[in-house]
Amino acid sequence: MQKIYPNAAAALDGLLQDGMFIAAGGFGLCGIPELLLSAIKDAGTKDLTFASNNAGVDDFGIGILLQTRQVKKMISSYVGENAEFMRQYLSGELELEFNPQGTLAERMRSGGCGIPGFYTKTGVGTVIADGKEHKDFPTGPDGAPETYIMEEGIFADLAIVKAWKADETGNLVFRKTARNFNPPAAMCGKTCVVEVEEIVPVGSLDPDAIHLPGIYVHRIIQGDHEKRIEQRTVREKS
Amino acid sequence: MQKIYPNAAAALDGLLQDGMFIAAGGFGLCGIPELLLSAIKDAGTKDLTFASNNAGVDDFGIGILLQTRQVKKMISSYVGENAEFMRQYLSGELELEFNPQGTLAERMRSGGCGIPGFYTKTGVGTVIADGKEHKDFPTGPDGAPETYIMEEGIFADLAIVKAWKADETGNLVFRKTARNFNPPAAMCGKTCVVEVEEIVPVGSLDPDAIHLPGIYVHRIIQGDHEKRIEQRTVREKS
Amino acid sequence: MWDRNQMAARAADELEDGWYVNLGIGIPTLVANYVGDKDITLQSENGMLGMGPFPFAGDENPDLINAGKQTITELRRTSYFDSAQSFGMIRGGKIAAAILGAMEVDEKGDLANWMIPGKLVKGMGGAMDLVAGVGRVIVVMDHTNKHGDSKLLRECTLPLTGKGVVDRIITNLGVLDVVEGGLKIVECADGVTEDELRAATEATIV
Amino acid sequence: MWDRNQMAARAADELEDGWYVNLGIGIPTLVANYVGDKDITLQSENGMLGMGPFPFAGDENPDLINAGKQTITELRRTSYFDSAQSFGMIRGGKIAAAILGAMEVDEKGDLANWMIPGKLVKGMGGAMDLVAGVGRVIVVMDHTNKHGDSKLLRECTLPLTGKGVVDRIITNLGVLDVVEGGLKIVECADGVTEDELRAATEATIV
Repeated sequence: MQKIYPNAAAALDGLLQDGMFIAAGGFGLCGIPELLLSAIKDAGTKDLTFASNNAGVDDFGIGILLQTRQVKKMISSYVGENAEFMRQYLSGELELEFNPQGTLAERMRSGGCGIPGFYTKTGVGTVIADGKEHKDFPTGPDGAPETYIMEEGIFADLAIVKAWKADETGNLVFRKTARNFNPPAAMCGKTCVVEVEEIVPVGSLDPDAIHLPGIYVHRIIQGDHEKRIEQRTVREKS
Repeated sequence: MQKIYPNAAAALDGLLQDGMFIAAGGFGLCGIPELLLSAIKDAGTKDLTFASNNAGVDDFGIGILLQTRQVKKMISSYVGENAEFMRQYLSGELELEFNPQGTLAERMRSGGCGIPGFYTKTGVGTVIADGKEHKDFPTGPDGAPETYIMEEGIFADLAIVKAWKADETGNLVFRKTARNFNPPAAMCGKTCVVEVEEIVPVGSLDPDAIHLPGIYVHRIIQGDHEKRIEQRTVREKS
Repeated sequence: MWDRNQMAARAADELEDGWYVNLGIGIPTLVANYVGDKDITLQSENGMLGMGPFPFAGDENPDLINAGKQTITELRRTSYFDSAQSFGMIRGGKIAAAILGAMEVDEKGDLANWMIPGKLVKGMGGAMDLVAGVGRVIVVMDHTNKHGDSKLLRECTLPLTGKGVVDRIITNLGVLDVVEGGLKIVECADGVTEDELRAATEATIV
Repeated sequence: MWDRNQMAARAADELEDGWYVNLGIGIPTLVANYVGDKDITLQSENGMLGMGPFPFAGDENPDLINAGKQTITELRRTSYFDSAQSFGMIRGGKIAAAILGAMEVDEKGDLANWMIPGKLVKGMGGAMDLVAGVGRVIVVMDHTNKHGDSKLLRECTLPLTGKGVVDRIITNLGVLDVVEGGLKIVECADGVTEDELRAATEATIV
C-alpha cells in the first residue's frame, strides 16, 4: 500500500472536482497546506467550499484561490487578514459562514468521529444560534437547566493538511502550534492528503508520540515550505 | 501551585464523599489507578458510582471495592472478569448501566469538553437505544437520512487516573495501551487525581509529546505499581 | 465443510491491501494468520493500530495488551491513542472492516452476539460501536448450533448488537451476502452443495 | 483614573495562584506583565498552554505563534495540542478565567465585542467559545467611548458575543460586578469618586 506521491499535483490527481467541499488545516499562516493549495490553484478547480479557520492573506494560503475566484464559500471563524476576501464578500461574490473557532474545530472532529451533531453553549443568545435547535441540559448548579444549541459534524470530500513528519504508513507528527486545525481537518475528510517537511522510514517515530495515526492519511507528499510569518514580534535583549 | 502529594490517601484527602460519582481510567487491569482505588477502599467511602470500562477482577482494581460493598452502581461496557460483581448484580445489590465501549469513552470526553449531548449510530435498534432521543441526519448515500441516538456527556465529581510520567505541573505521558480510558476519564472529572510511576522535573517532557496537559490534573502521586497481567499470552520461539 | 482455520482463511480473502481491520475474538483472531502478502493493519480498540503477535515468554508487558486483555507486541508501524480517539476512528468509518463472531444473524443483517437473556451478561464491550461504525461487517460463525438449528434466521431472537449492520456471513458451510430481500449465496464450502446450505439456513435465500 | 497599564495591573489582581488563563488582545495582553509571583499558565487557544514572551530577534519560529498570530516562545511547562482539544478545555470550563476587551457590556452580563453592523466584519475567532466556556469572564475596557457615551449599558445594542457571560468589568474608572438586578461597584479607580463612576454608567447600578 503506497501512500507516498512525488508532488502535490500527483497527490491530488483524481480527487479534485468542481463544487467540492474541502477541509483545510492551519491557523493564520501557521501550519497551512501551502503546497496543496498551490496545486489546487494550478488545477483550476472551481466553486470550492472550504472549512478553514482563516482565509490566508491576499497572496498566501487560501488567499491565492480567492484571487483566481476558485472559492464559492468559506466556513471560518476569522477572516480579517485578507482584503480580497472582504472585497468579494461585500460584493456578494463569496459566501461566508462564520463559525466560532471552537465550534468549527469540534465540528471537524465530530464529522471525523461519526458524530453528526453535538450540543454546545457557545453562541447561545447570539446570531450564531439563529435557526439552530435549542435544548436544555441539567448542567447548572444543583442540576439547574442550561440552554445549549446543536451544531453539526462536518463531513468533507477532501482534507488537506500540513504536518512536520510522516512515516511511510502516514503516521503524522506536528510541530508546536502548527498542529492546530490539522488533526481535526484530517479526520473529517473522506480522503486526506498531507504535505510534510520530511518523510521518515516506518519505525522512526515513537509509537507513543504520534499525533495522528496513519489510518486518517491516504496520500503524502514531501516538499519545501515557505512557512511565512504573519506578525513578526520580538523583544529586546536586556 | 503545588500539585504533588506524598501518597494516595493524602491526595484524596477532602475529595471523597459517600454517594459520589467517580470516573476511572484503565482497560481491564491495564493502566488502572490501583493505588488510588486502594486508598478509596481504606477510606471506606460508600455508595459510589463508577464510570469505568471494566470492574477489575475479584481482588484487584475496582473489584476490591466490590468486596467491601462500597460500590452502588457501575457504568461499564464489559464486566465479565469479575465473579463478585456478577453475584452482587444478580442479587440486586449493585446497579449496572451498560454502555457500548466507544459511547462510554466519548461520553467522558464530551463531559470534559463541555458537551452535554451528542449523536451516535452506536446502539440504534438495540436495547441501548430504549428511551433515548432518536434523530435523523442526512449522512447516508446522496444525503439519505440515517437514524442516530443522543448520548449524554459524563460529568464526574472525581476522576482517578494512572499515567506513566507526570511533570511537576501535571503534564502527563502514558505508555502504550495503558493510555486507554485515562485521558477521557481525567477530562470529565471536576477534580482529577493522578498516580504515576515517575514524577519528573518540569521541562523534562517534550512539549510536543504530552498526552494530557496539566490543566486537567489537580493532584499527583508517585508510587509503586503492581501492574498485574490479566491474560499472559506468549508465542514459541521458533 | 470448512473447519475453523479454513473459515479464517476464507475471511482473510475479504481483506484488501492497505486496509485497517478489527478482528474479534475466537475464529476472527485466526484471520491474522492468513493475510499473506497483503498490507493489513490490525486495530485493537483499546487504543492501538498495528497490533503485533504475542510476545515471547519473558517479553510480556503489562502496558501492552489487546482488546481481549492478552499480552501482545507492537510493530514498526504501531501508534497508540486513547479510547475516545480509538472509537472515534471506528465510529467515523475509518476502519475498513470488522470480522466478528455471532450467535445469530438474520436476513435483514441484524446481528446478535452479546447477550443471552437469563444467562450471565458480561457486556457488549466495543461490539456495538464496531458494527455501527466500520466500513464492512463480516461475520464468521458456525452455520448451525449444537442442536443443528440454523443460526442464520428470518429474524434474530436474541437482543441485538446492531440492526441491519452485517454485510457478509462466512460459515462452515459457505459464504452469504445480506441483500435486498434476504441472503444471497456467494459460494459453498468445499464439499457442500447449495441444497445442503439452503437446508441449513432458516433465513430467506434470494 | 487608571491608564492602560493600571487597568492591566488591576486585572492581574483577579488571578489566583495556579490558574490557567486566557488573555485577549489589547489591554488584556498587558496583564501578563503584572502577575508577579503568582503561578499563572497562559493558554493560547490555537493550541498551547504555557505561552512565553516574544522571542529575541532571530529566534522567531513560524511554527510557534499565539492566537493573535504573533511569534512567541515556549516555557519549560509548555504543552501543545490541536484546536479541538484546545477548545475542549475552554468549553469544558478548565480555563479558570478569560480577560477580554469589549465594545459594550450590559447589566445582564451580555457582552458585545466582535462585530459592528455595516462595518467590516472580521469574525468572532475564539471569543464566543471563551465567554461561553471559561470559569470567569473579566472584561477590561474603557468606561466610555470617544464621544463620552457609556459602554456599560442597560442593554447591548451591538450583536452579542455571549449572553449573561460577564462576571466582572474593569474600566479606567473602576471595577464593577454583574449581579442580580444590575452592576455593583466593587471599587473606584484612583481619584475617581463613586458619583463620577455612576454618572459615566448607563447600566443600573445596584
